[in-house]
Formats: sequence, C-alpha cells, structure tokens
Amino acid sequence: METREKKWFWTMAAPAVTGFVFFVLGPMLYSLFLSFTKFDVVSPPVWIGTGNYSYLLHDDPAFWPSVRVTLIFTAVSVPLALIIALIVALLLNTNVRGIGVFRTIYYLPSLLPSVASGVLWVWVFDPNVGLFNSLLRLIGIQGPGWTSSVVWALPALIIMSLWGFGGSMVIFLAGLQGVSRSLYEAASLDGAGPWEKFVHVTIPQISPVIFFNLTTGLIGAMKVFDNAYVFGAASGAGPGGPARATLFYVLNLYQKAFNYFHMGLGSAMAWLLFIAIMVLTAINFLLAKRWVHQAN
Amino acid sequence: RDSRVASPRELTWMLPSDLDRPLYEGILRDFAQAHPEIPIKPVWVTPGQYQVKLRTLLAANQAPDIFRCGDVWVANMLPFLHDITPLVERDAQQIDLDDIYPEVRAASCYKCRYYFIPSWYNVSLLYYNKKLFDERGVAYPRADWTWDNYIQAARKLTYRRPNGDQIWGSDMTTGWWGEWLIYVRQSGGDLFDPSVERCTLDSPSAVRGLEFYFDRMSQYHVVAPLGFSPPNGFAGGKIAMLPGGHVGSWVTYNKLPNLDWDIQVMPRGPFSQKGGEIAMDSWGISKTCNNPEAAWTLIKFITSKDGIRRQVLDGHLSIRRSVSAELKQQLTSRRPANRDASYRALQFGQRIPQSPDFIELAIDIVQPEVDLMLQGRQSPKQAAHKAAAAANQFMKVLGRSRSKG
Amino acid sequence: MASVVFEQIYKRYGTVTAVKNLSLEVRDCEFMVLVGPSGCGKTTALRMIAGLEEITEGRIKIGDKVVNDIEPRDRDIAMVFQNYALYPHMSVYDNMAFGLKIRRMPKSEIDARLAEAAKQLGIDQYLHRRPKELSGGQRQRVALGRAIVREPQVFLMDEPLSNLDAKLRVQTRAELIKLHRRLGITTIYVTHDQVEAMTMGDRIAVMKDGVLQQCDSPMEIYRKPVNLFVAGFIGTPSMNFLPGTVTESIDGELVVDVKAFTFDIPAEHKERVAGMKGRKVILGMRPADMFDASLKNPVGVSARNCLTALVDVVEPMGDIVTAYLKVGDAGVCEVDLVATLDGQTGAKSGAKMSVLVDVSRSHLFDAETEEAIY
Amino acid sequence: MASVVFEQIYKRYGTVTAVKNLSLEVRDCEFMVLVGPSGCGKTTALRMIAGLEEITEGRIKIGDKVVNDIEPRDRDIAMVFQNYALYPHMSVYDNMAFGLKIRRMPKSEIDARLAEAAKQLGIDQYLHRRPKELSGGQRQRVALGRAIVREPQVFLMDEPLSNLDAKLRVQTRAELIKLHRRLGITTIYVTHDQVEAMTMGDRIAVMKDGVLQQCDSPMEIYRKPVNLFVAGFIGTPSMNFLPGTVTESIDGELVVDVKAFTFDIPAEHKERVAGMKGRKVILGMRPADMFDASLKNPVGVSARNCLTALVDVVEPMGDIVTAYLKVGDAGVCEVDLVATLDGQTGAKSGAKMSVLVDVSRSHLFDAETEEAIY
Amino acid sequence: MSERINKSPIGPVAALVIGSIAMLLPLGWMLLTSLKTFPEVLAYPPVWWPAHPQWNNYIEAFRQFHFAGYLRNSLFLVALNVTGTLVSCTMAAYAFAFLEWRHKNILFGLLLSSMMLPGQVTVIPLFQLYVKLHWINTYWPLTIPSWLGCNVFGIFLLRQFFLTIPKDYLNAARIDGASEWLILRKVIIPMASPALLTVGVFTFVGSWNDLWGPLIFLHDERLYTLPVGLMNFIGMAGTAEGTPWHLMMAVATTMMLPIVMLFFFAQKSFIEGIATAGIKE
Ligand SMILES: Nc1ncnc2c1ncn2[C@@H]1O[C@H](COP(=O)(O)OP(=O)(O)OP(=O)(O)O)[C@@H](O)[C@H]1O
Ligand SMILES: Nc1ncnc2c1ncn2[C@@H]1O[C@H](COP(=O)(O)OP(=O)(O)OP(=O)(O)O)[C@@H](O)[C@H]1O
Ligand SMILES: [Mg+2]
Ligand SMILES: [Mg+2]
Repeated sequence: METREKKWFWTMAAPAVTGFVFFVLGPMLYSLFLSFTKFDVVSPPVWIGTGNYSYLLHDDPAFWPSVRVTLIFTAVSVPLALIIALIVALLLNTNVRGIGVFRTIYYLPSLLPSVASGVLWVWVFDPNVGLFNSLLRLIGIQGPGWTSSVVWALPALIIMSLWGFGGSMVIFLAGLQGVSRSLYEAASLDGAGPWEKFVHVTIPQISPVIFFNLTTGLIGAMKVFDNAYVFGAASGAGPGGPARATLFYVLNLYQKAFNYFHMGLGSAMAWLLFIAIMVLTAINFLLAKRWVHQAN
Repeated sequence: RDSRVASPRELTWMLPSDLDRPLYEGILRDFAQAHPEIPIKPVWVTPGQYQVKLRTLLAANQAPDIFRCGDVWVANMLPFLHDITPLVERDAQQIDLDDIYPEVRAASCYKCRYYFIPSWYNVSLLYYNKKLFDERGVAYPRADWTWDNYIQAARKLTYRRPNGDQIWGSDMTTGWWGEWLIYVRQSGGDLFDPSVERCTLDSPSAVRGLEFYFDRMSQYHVVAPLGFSPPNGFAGGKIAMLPGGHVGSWVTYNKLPNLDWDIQVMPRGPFSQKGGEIAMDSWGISKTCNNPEAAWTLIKFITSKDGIRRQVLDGHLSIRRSVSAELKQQLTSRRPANRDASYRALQFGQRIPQSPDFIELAIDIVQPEVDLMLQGRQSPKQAAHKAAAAANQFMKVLGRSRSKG
Repeated sequence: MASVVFEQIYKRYGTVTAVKNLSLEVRDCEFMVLVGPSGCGKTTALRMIAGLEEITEGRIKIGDKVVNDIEPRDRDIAMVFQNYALYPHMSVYDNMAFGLKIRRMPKSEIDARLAEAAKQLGIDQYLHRRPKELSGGQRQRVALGRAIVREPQVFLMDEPLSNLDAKLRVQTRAELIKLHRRLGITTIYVTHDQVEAMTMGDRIAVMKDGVLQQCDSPMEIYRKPVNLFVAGFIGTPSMNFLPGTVTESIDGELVVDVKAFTFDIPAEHKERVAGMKGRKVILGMRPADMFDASLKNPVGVSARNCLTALVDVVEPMGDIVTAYLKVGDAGVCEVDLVATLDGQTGAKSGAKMSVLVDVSRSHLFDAETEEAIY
Repeated sequence: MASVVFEQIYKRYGTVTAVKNLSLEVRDCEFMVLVGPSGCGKTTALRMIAGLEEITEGRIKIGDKVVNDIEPRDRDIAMVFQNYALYPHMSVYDNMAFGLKIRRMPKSEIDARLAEAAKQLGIDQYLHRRPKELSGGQRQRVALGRAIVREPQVFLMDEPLSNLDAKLRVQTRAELIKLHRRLGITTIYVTHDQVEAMTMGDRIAVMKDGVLQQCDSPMEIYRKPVNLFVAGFIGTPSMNFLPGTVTESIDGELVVDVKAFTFDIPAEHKERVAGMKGRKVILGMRPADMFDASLKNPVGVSARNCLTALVDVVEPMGDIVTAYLKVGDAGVCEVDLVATLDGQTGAKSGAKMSVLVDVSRSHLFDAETEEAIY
Repeated sequence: MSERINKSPIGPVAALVIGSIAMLLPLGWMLLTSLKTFPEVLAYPPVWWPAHPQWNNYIEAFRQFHFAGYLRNSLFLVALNVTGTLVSCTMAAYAFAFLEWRHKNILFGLLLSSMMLPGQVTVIPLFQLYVKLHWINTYWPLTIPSWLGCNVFGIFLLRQFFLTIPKDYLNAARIDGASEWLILRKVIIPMASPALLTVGVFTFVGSWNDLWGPLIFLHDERLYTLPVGLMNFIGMAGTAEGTPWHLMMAVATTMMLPIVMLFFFAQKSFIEGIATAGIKE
C-alpha cells in the first residue's frame, strides 16, 4: 500500500515539485553562485569571491541607508497594521446586517493594485492640492511636502501601507470566527467583562493567527517593493528619493540589478535579505513558544 | 503568442509610447509606402521603462534592430551597437552631414566613430512665461543676462496675486543633475575630471555652482519650497521661468493654449556662459541586426530633410540648418518665437561625461547628497564633499573595475 | 443557594418559538432535570437562566430577585457546558481559578478552595496540565470543579455527560448525585437521555416543542405519565403503544380492543373508563410488564391476558433479554411488541412463544388528545 | 459471501503495536462483533481487512484468497464508517450509486439495486436530498444503503451507531440484526459498547491492548468470562470485584474470605478450588445476582449468603433500581458494591438494607494471572 | 466579542462607519478626480466636487491608452493563472494532506520556506532561464509557474483545509473503487469549495495586480497588462502637460471594479475558507 501511495504522492505532487525545482530551487542556487561573481548580463559572470558582499557591507553608500529605511518601516508599520487590523476585525466580527459591505470596504484597499494605490496616494499626498494637506488646511495646519521631504516621505509610505491592512484583517476575522462562543459564555459566567474576555479568551485563542500575521507581515515588510517603486516614480522623487529616504532594501536591489546591471551585486543583496528574513523568522518561531497557544 | 516575435525579414523598431507616438506612426506609414520591401515592426514601450526594457532585451539577446540611443547611454551600450561609421561615410553625400549643426554632429560621435544618427537634440534653455512677465512689467530675458539679472527678475516675479495665487519667479529641477550641473559648469567646476576617473564636485568653483542652485530657494526665495512647487510646474502657468528646461516639452507646451511662452539662452555664470547640456535623441542599429542595410535605410529616412521637417512641424527642434532656414517663415507664428536661441545655445552646450558609470554615479551616488542639501540638512559645501568622496569610493571599488572589466 | 422560578417564559427566535409559556419552580437545593427530545428548548431555557439568551416574555427569578435584566456575571450562577468550554490555553488550576481571580479573591483563599474541590473530584494531581492533556472524564471533572469553586447559588449543566463513553457516563452519574448531596446547591440539569433524567433528578421536567409536559419525581413520571409523549419518552425500551377502541366484552365488561386481541381494564381504573365505550384509545404497555409465560408467573399477574407471539429478534443482554415480538395475523392486524424478558427465557428468533401481560400496569390514552386516561 | 480469517496478524505503528498476534476466523455469514476499550486495536484490525492499513505481519484471507497485497477496491468489501462518511455534496442517490458508477454498472441496474435497497431501509423518499438534510438515523441508513447496494462479500462496520442518540441506537440495533439475517452477508462489527456487542453478535471477540481475550457467543462470554478483564468489561453495571483469599471455614469447607465477610464456593466448582487454600483470588459478583432480602427470595438462592449494607446512592430506572452499597466496617474493610434491585425495593439512600447474594453465579479469578478459576 | 449578537451594538457600528469613511476617503477622492476636468484637477485651492462629472474621461482613457487591449490581456492571464493555480495547488495539497510518503513533511517544509524568499533572489537566474527557453516577451513566464504550483501559499492553505476533511471520506471512496484522481475530482474538490474560492480570489488579485512579472518579462506593448498600462500613464508624468491625473484615476477605478465585485460577492465563503483552513503553523 505504501508503494502505491508513494506513487500517487509523486504523481500528484509532480507539477508543484517540478515548479519548485525549476523556478525556485534552481534559480536560488544559481543566484547564490552569481552573488560571488561580477556579472553585467552582457559578458559571462566572473568569479570575484566575496567581493560583492564586502562592497555592500563596507563601501556601498546606499546599502546601510536602505537597511535602515527597511527596518524603520518594518518596526513601525508591522505592529501598527497588526493592531489596527485586529481592532477592525473585532468590530467586524458580528452578524449585523450589511456587515458584508463594511468588510468589503475595509478589505478593499488591500486589493487595490499597488500601481493604482501608489498613484492614488502620491496624489493624496500632493502638498498643494492633495487630500491630506487639504484636510489639514481645513483645521488650520500647513501640512508638510510629504513626498519630497526626507522626514515625511517614509511616514507617508507607512501611512499608505497601513491603508492596506485588510489582508491581515480578514485573517484575523477568520481566526475570530474560530473562537468557540461557549468560551466567551463561560468567561462571562465566570464574571469576566469585555476587557477580561479580550485578554483572557480572545488573545490566547487567536494567538496562532496573530503569530501568522506577524510572521507574514514581517516577511512582507522586509520585501516591500511595489509601493516604494511606484511611489518614487509617481511622486517624481525618483526611485528611493528624496535622499534615499524611501530607498527600501529591495528597491535598492532592483536599481543595482536592473538599472545598472550589477547582477552579481544584486544577487548578493538578495541573499543577504533572504538570510536576514530566515533569521528573523527563526527568532520569531522561537519566541512564539512563549506566547502562542498551540491548538493541538 | 510566439507569433508576435518578428519574422526574420521584419525589422523591429523599439519606440517609446509617448506623445510623439502619432508622429512616429505617420513616419512608419510613409516609410511603408516608400520602402514596401522593408517591413518594419514597431515595438512600443512605456517611456519610463524604455531603458530597462532595452537592457533586458539586450541581455536576452532579443535586441530590437533599431532602438533609441541617446548620447547619455552610448558609452554604456557600446557592445551592442552596430558601428555605422562606414555607412555614414559611404552615404555622406546623401545624408548631407554638413547640413547638420556642427555641435550636434560633434556630439553624435563617440571616440570618433558613429554609432547613431540624431533625429533631434536637446539643449539647456531658459523658458519663460510672457504673461507673467507682462503682469509684473518685467522685461523679457535677454541673451546677455547674468545670474544676477536672472535673480533680480525672479524676485520681481515672485508675488502673490490678489486672488491668493502664489506665483514663483523660477522653477527648479530636482531629482537629477539636469539643472545643478549647468551651474556647476558655469561657475568653472565640473562633476568629473575629463577622463571621468575622479569626481571633482568638491572643487570650490563647483561648490559655487551648487550654492547658486540652492540659494535661489534658501536665500532669494524665488523658488517654491521643496515639494510645494505648483501643480505641473512651468506648464501650470504659475511659474515665470524655467531654467534648463527640455526641448522635448515644446510639443506639450504648445498644446496648452493659455501658456504664452518663449525661450532664451541660459544666463551667464561667473565663469562662463558655457555649461548647458547637449543631448541627442538618436537612433542606433543593433549589432545583432541581420539586415543593417535596411535598418540604415530607415534611419536615413527618419533623419532625412523630409523626416526632420515633419518632426520640426510636430514641435521638435531641427538638427538641420536647411530645415531651420526653410521653415523659418512658417514657424514665426509658432512658439517659441525666439527659436534662434535654441540654435545659439548650442555653442554654450556641453555633453555629459562619456562614461558607462555616469548615470549611476550621478543619480545613485551624488544626487542623494544634493537632495539632503535641498532639505537644508547640509550646506552645499558639505554636500559636494560628501558626494565627491562617495563617488570616488564607488569608482575605486566598483565603477573602475567595471569599466575596465 | 436559591430557588429558580420561571414565570410564563417565552423565547422566540424570529418566527421560531423555542420556549412557550414555561412556568416552573425549581426549589432551593433541588436537583431538577430538564429532559426532552432534541430541539425541544431545554438548552434555551437553561441559557435564559444564565443570562446568555434574552428573555422574550415572562420573568425569571433566582431567589427573590427578578434577573431578566441582570448581566450573566452578576447572577451568581455557574454552568457546566456540554463541551466543557475549558479555556484550552490555561492550566487546570487557572481554569478553575479564573472566575475567582476576576472577582479579586485573595490568592490564599483561591488556593484553599481549589485544593478542596480538586481533592473532592480527584483531579489534584492534574492541576498543572492543560485540558488537552486530560481524558474526557478528567476534563468533565475540571469543568465541574470550575463550577464548584465558585460556590454559586445555582448550578446549570447542559448535557455534561454526553461526551463521555457509556461506562464513564454511568460512573459519573453517581458521582454527580453524591456531589449534589454533599454541596446541596440548587442544580438544573439538561439532558435528552431519559436514563440520566430518571436516575439523577429529584424531579424531572419533560419538555416537548418548547412546552413543559410534566414535572414530577422520576417514579411518578414513569408510573403515571400524563400523556402519550411522556409515556413513550421515559423508559427504555419504549412503552409499546397499541391503538384500539374501548368496547364491551361478552360478559358486559368494558375492555380495550386492539384488533389482535383484547385487554382487560384494571379494576381500579374501571370507573374512569365508564361511559367511554366506542372511544378511540391507545393502550400502553411497558416492555418490562410482559413475561415469558413458560417461566414461573410473577406474583399477582393474572394469567388471563396471555398472548401468543412470534419472536422476531432476540437481543440477549446478560440477565435480561429484549425480545421483539409480532402478535396477531400477519398482514391483517399484526402488531409489533417489545418485551424485556428474564434471561432464562427460551425465546428463540423465529419461534412462537406465550407472553403474559401484567394488565394492572397498563396505560390508556385518548387517541385524539393523547392525554392519559389512566 | 465469504469467511474472513486472521492468521497471526501483527500491526505496528513505529513502536506501538496496535494488534498483537491476532488469529480469528469469522465464518461465512456470521455476524462477528469486535469489542474492547478505546485504543485496543479494533479499528486497526477492521481497517486491515479493508486494506486501508498495511499488515505488518501475518495473513488475512477473505474466502480462500490471501488479500494482503490486494487493493481495497478489489477486495469486494463494503464498509460503514463511524461518521458515515457520506459525501456531503452528493444526493442520497448519488452517494449510494457512487461505487456502482465507478464500476461502470449500467444505469438501469444501478436504479434497480438502489430502489430495492432504499425500500428495504425506508429511505426511498429521501433519495434526492443531501445528507445534511437528513436526521442522524436517516444518514445512518444511507450509509448502510451505500454498503448494501454493492452486494459485497463482507460488510465492515466501525461503530456505526455511536453517533445516534440512545433511543435510535436501540432501534437501529434491531434493524441491523434483521438486515443481516435477510442478506446473510458476513459482517464484522466494531464497537466499544458491550451492550451492542452482547445484543448483536453471533459471536463476540473481546480485545484488549491489541490482544484477543476471548471469542465466543454472547451468553457464553457473559456467563463464563475467561479472565478478569472480560468479566469486568462485559455486563453493565460492571461486575463487582472483591479481592480475597481462599480459606477454610470452621466447618472445614473452602470459602472465599474477602475481609468484610466470606463467600461459599458453589458446589460445582469446589473441585477446581481444591488445594488452592491460601491463594490470593478475586471474587466476581454481577450486580444482577444480588437481591433485596426483604422482598420475596428468588427461587434457588440460598439465604445463607446475606449481607448487611449501607445504601449510598439509589438510581431509579423504572422497574429496576441501581443501588450503590457499602459493606463492612467503614475505614477498615469497607467494600463498594453495585446491585441492580427490583423496582419495588424500599432501599433508600443512607439507610441500611439486607442483600442476598446468589453465590451459585459468582466468579473467581486468580489475583495474579487474572485468569478465571471458575 | 459579545455573546449577545442580536443586541445591536451602537458604539461599534458607529466606529465602523467612521473608520470606513477614513478608508473610503482616498477612494472617493480617486473617483471624484476621475470625473473632473483637467483644470479642475489642477485647481488650487482644490475643487472637491466636479462641476460636471466627466464620464468622458473613462472613454478617453479607454481610447488613449489601449485600455481594451490591456484589459483583454489581464483577463487572459488572470484566467490562466487562476485555473493553473487551482489545478496544480489542489493536486499538491492533496498529495501533502492525504498521501503518505516518508519524507513528505521535510519536502513540505522546504516548499513553505520559499515563502520567505524575496522574489528578487530568483529573478535574475529566472530571467536567464527564460532567455534560454526563448520565453522573454511571451506569456509563458507569467503562466507556467502557476501551472507548476509556484503559489506556495495556495498549497499551504488548501492543505490546511484538506486536513480538516476526515480521511474516512477518502477511505469510503477507495473501498468504493475510486482511484486517487477520481477521489480528488469527485470527493475532495466539491467539499473544498470555500478554500478553492479563497485561493482563487488570492490568485485573481495577485495576478490582476501583478506589476513585477509583466514589467520584467514583457516588452511588446500589445502584451501589456493593466498595471503596466497604468505605469505607462505615470511615464507621461515627465512631459510638460503634466500627469493626466483624471485619466489615471479613471483607469485605477476601472481596475479596481472587478476586484471589488469579486470580493463583495465572495466575501463570506472567502473568510470561511480561511477560517476552516485554520492558520496554524
Ligand atoms: N440562535 C437561534 N436562532 C434561531 N433558532 C434557535 C436558536 N437557538 C435555538 N433555536 C431553535 O430553538 C429550538 C430549541 O433549541 P434548543 O437548543 O433549546 O434545543 P435543545 O432542547 O437544547 O436541543 P438539543 O437536545 O438538540 O440540544 C430549536 O428548534 C432550535 O432550532
Ligand atoms: N496511524 C497511527 N499511527 C500510530 N498509532 C496509531 C495509528 N492508528 C492507531 N494507532 C494506535 O493503535 C492503537 C489501536 O488503535 P485503534 O484505532 O485500532 O483503536 P480502537 O480499538 O479502534 O479504539 P477506539 O475505540 O478509540 O476507536 C492505539 O493505541 C492507537 O493510538
Ligand atoms: Mg441543547
Ligand atoms: Mg476505533
């Protein structure tokens, strides 16, 4: 029987495994190789050992700024998005009539193509005629020149990315729907009020979902590209501009690899990122043992 | 879907899908009539993506037979370009090289070889809004203006209309070298030494240029604060002068009936009037093209007198003296009235440094420091020194090894 | 400790009326079982006491206080849920202590109470385990413990045994009874299992379709069901029902004619049936009130009501045998009967046998109203 | 129809041995029940017949064919699962027809078979419903129907009744027996409920920890359990076990001394016990073999073995009462006993009563080997 | 939160309404801008409400920017990707959920870890690969991976869902004589429709919005999809006439519509799909 199932296993998994080998594993290993070479696409790669890595870590004026931007973005936007998503999910987790409309409204922005939302937000942040400063002006505040200010460009991008919290929200919503109602009932008979129920029932019960959202959120934040790229292009600040204030790590990578064809350098950057994400995820998993309640 | 890949006999021509598209569609139509034996397949791409697309196609060994190849990129793309010098020399008569403005012709050579033929050129000019000058009773810019004249005018032109509209005396180009490099050169400095092996932005005269660039905003307040430039800049009609503007904008400026604009050569700097940029918009042939002769026919068609004439009529700048002369009458009713300035400016023009690393250096290494300067985070001097240090480090470690490799 | 009183309670969900005009008093310290088939409104009634469902109409009093508008947390009740609803992320200790901690009881007192309850329930060695590390029976006890430590006025239990296997259920049943005796807390216990109801309740309230049918002690309900539904619902195997008519026998006595044969009417009920001649009725007969005539006759059972039956299926159960019988002519007036016979019976599937019926224990119902006549 | 033979079957999961050296023959047309506590390997044994688990060691034969290496689909068996495993997205008709369609049976024949099976099972009016629109009992019948229409050689059923409520379970039990009698297909039925095992099986195989304990007819197993485990497992409430010693009484007879009192050894077993003086033993006594001495003595029960007991809990169940008794001096040699007494007993919780024991039905087990002595 | 769901909670509903206004404001701005004239777009101080809604902008956008062609391409790719992902991910998830192979968990872990991989790690070699295969400027690079199960999240989600399906359904079908194919098609897929819908929606959105792939692998404008088409508009920003914000907003609005509709109608099953799959690591 086992041989029979094994045969079927491979039949069924064949497409995915083929895809994995050809489109993921193979390219991954090849890019590992490239990261030790100088390769400008035109001529064949030349082995230069760890040259790319040492250039990045020591000499590249853009590398550390892009790391900084990415880390700030991650540290601010991930927790904020998580908290907002959870609060909204809690509010949306009822059966009130018309709740579907609300769910759609909150989820909608995350469905918007990043090109469209990038364009939209650049417009919203336009210092003169944009929505944001127009609203601020209504209450008598002269808003900053968002997209062209080293100080405000990143916050603007963070606000824009927060707008798309809908993705984690639906997952929270799904998690909340999985919490047994009788636990809440038991808690209310035990004398718990709404806050105690939230702290002692909701949070532990959805901790795996929080963990999932946290993990994917961190990975996603480290990999931000689309928003930053469109933002730079549409705001006229140029990719990563002004003054590298929105030069996200992957955007930097993209510039190096695809604008200037330092493919080896780009591969090295990609691998550094991959390793960083793996380490972060591993730490995350280790910490999770302390606070995530495993259902089974 | 593979059927979309051109059949072997067909020539592929990669074109940016911008406002000139109708123009090129017309050229394609006429060429098909004139040369039915040479089928052309246009490949339209997003203008902003043109370079990336081209690069990836080159890398994929699927290069289009004919592609746009400004002088900015030529150093970079040399390995992919067909050396058309023999063709140019053979057909010198037919293409009438002498008819082309000498500065343009000079700028079309790379190390004395021809790799492309320009269809029009860009040169740095001072654009101005006549209506705003009239409104403030300021005299129009003159060819002998200095920086000071320019600043004085700009100050007068910076004001608030009774209805609350803020008018700015001048625009400022941010995000790339377009404007500051002019001032750096006009004050006697340059970004690089002639061999492009060392960044010289930290020289006192170069710093002087940067200071002028920056002071317009920080000292004279004739330029809108960073980010608060009125919507659509000069075209929006709220900015009186645009120094260093691009001739590519003529087409669109002329589509705005309320914009009464004209041009003048750039004001003179403390060191010289020279320093504006000359750039070519040109067409080259891919090394992989299996019928260069046919491609050459197309390029000749585009850059022939007829070809140039239709481009000029569409709003572009003529590279041929004969066409300029011929159309002079016809164009007087057209803006810019002072079309001559654009020819005169050629003598003040300079090419950007011919190095494969120039763009990366200017945009990714130097520009961030200039940005910080504009933010008021550092003085022009600090910016210049930091940029130079970073650029030199780049060239030492990556750029130089690259250009040698 | 307190009594619980339902006063004309209604509960409607949209168009569904889950509970209809329920009036019931659960006395102080009583163990009251709400029993009825699935969907009859037991859970709804219980949850209204807890405050987990709103009351559509009527009043519920705990002790002397009308609780309609009091929050669940302020009603001083504890509930054991069918699936226990233990907090899966808390240890047994924390599960039990949760309600006390929230009420800000000093830790020393919590520990004391928990220790006592855990000892009583025999779960003291599991206090640091998580619920998922416990067996079903242990979990059940933790759920109980959580309720006990609170020392509430009223216990509510919603089918607390239904997730346990048969053996454990029997065992826990007895433990629950002992516990109730020891603590003396008013308990309302919901089940759909009439065996549980019979064995556990001081009194049983039988419900059907949201309506209370009968509320009385188990024996009273077993012996004197007020209608066809209660008679059929209580007792296993179910009471045999034979539709028939009240007629006059040759000797002028009123008898019940169920086609296949006729039954005497017990002397003590004759009076009640007088004048009902011709009335359509349903005769009820418990399986335990039928005997194998070939064995020694039980005392006091008249040999008059003896039937010949075809044995269809025999289910041996040790000392007792359940026999599925067919009586009367096949196809004409055949009737199915179930009898629980002594294990020594020789009844064999497919064979004929004589069955003695203890008519004195028979029941009679009006076929139309389904109310009991006797 | 075919017999099913296990020949020294082992099943190991890693280090766990789920089934140990099982040899068992299920005869053609027999209704065999596998019973045992949870985790004893019943399901594993069944699934090996179906081919859903690999056999680690040994051979299984269906009919004359060794099936170890035959695919489930080719074994010509049908299985009824505990949760029925009805395809929720298919109508009852499609559920039942699924296996036949796969085997490319002509539609006319499928319809004929389905019609017949549906009529037999009384589900013909539901053929177009989805499973979720059916009650538990109806679903159970559809699951059965799906097995029947296949007309397999062997039926395998894994706790098919455990999701039904008590009443329905009793009813379906009888239906299954009838069905088996009508179709005569070899059936292997897994349950952990000994009542089901007792009432349904032609023979019962009792398993524990993967090992077959005893395989015999229900009555034989009830009356002559081969060891302590079987004795305790079969019968409800469980047999009372009293640890004791074989000693000599004043009158020189061997008796069993269980501290609180002594029991006679029935005459027919005296021989077997001879020479066992001093042996540690366990005396077994079924609750049904104890009587309220204040009622009329059952025939043949010697009045000699009469105990005084304290009534702890009384569970009335209609005509029978389960009494939880305490015998002997509290704290010294107190023993808990369970007795099922006649419903007319006056036993009251907390009161004393006299209990008569039918020693002729008592059992004796070696305390060490736990094997039955008699 | 509240066990009394039937009591209508005023506070939360009010919060929801205020929140959704905040969410909708940018979108409303987008919609209004798409109906303005160009001068209105540039007006300062800003005009909130267009004097005469310019529905023409939509027609103009369609005409000027080959919208119809981009739309057709986008739909074509979305259709291929959704089908491909559903087919390949379902198969893989079935294998990982139901079929036994000793090392399958290691393989699955490996597969999952590729979710951590930044797409940029592989894009360079992939590009080389596609060059070798002559796939550049074709739709192969944008479709084949999805047919080969490269949507690992989809596999993950479906596998989690499948694990909640009792194995007895499969056993019943196996005994009934069904092959694994038949079980997958006739038993599992119909039962997993919420999860399939969820994965389908995710894939739809992902493919519909994908900028990176078409940007890198397509060069021929006739092959472009909507996001790349919109990038075209942004490319116009460099020209002096200024960004045609009103037309861009019209395109953005049109791009969003199908997704809004999709989610609105699929919303319940979509969330159910995620909920039953249970996000547990
Ligand atoms: N929230 C609800 N909305 C609508 N109808 C409901 C709701 N809760 C219960 N009902 C209906 O009310 C009736 C009584 O339900 P209830 O749960 O009290 O039955 P029950 O006696 O506990 O049954 P069971 O033994 O199955 O638990 C049923 O018909 C049920 O369908
Ligand atoms: N797939 C498996 N992997 C490891 N151990 C298993 C597996 N299946 C069953 N077992 C173990 O084998 C033993 C027998 O299991 P089995 O399911 O046959 O018990 P059962 O008698 O059917 O119990 P139940 O009445 O609970 O269904 C148990 O100890 C169980 O834990
Ligand atoms: Mg209930
Ligand atoms: Mg089992």
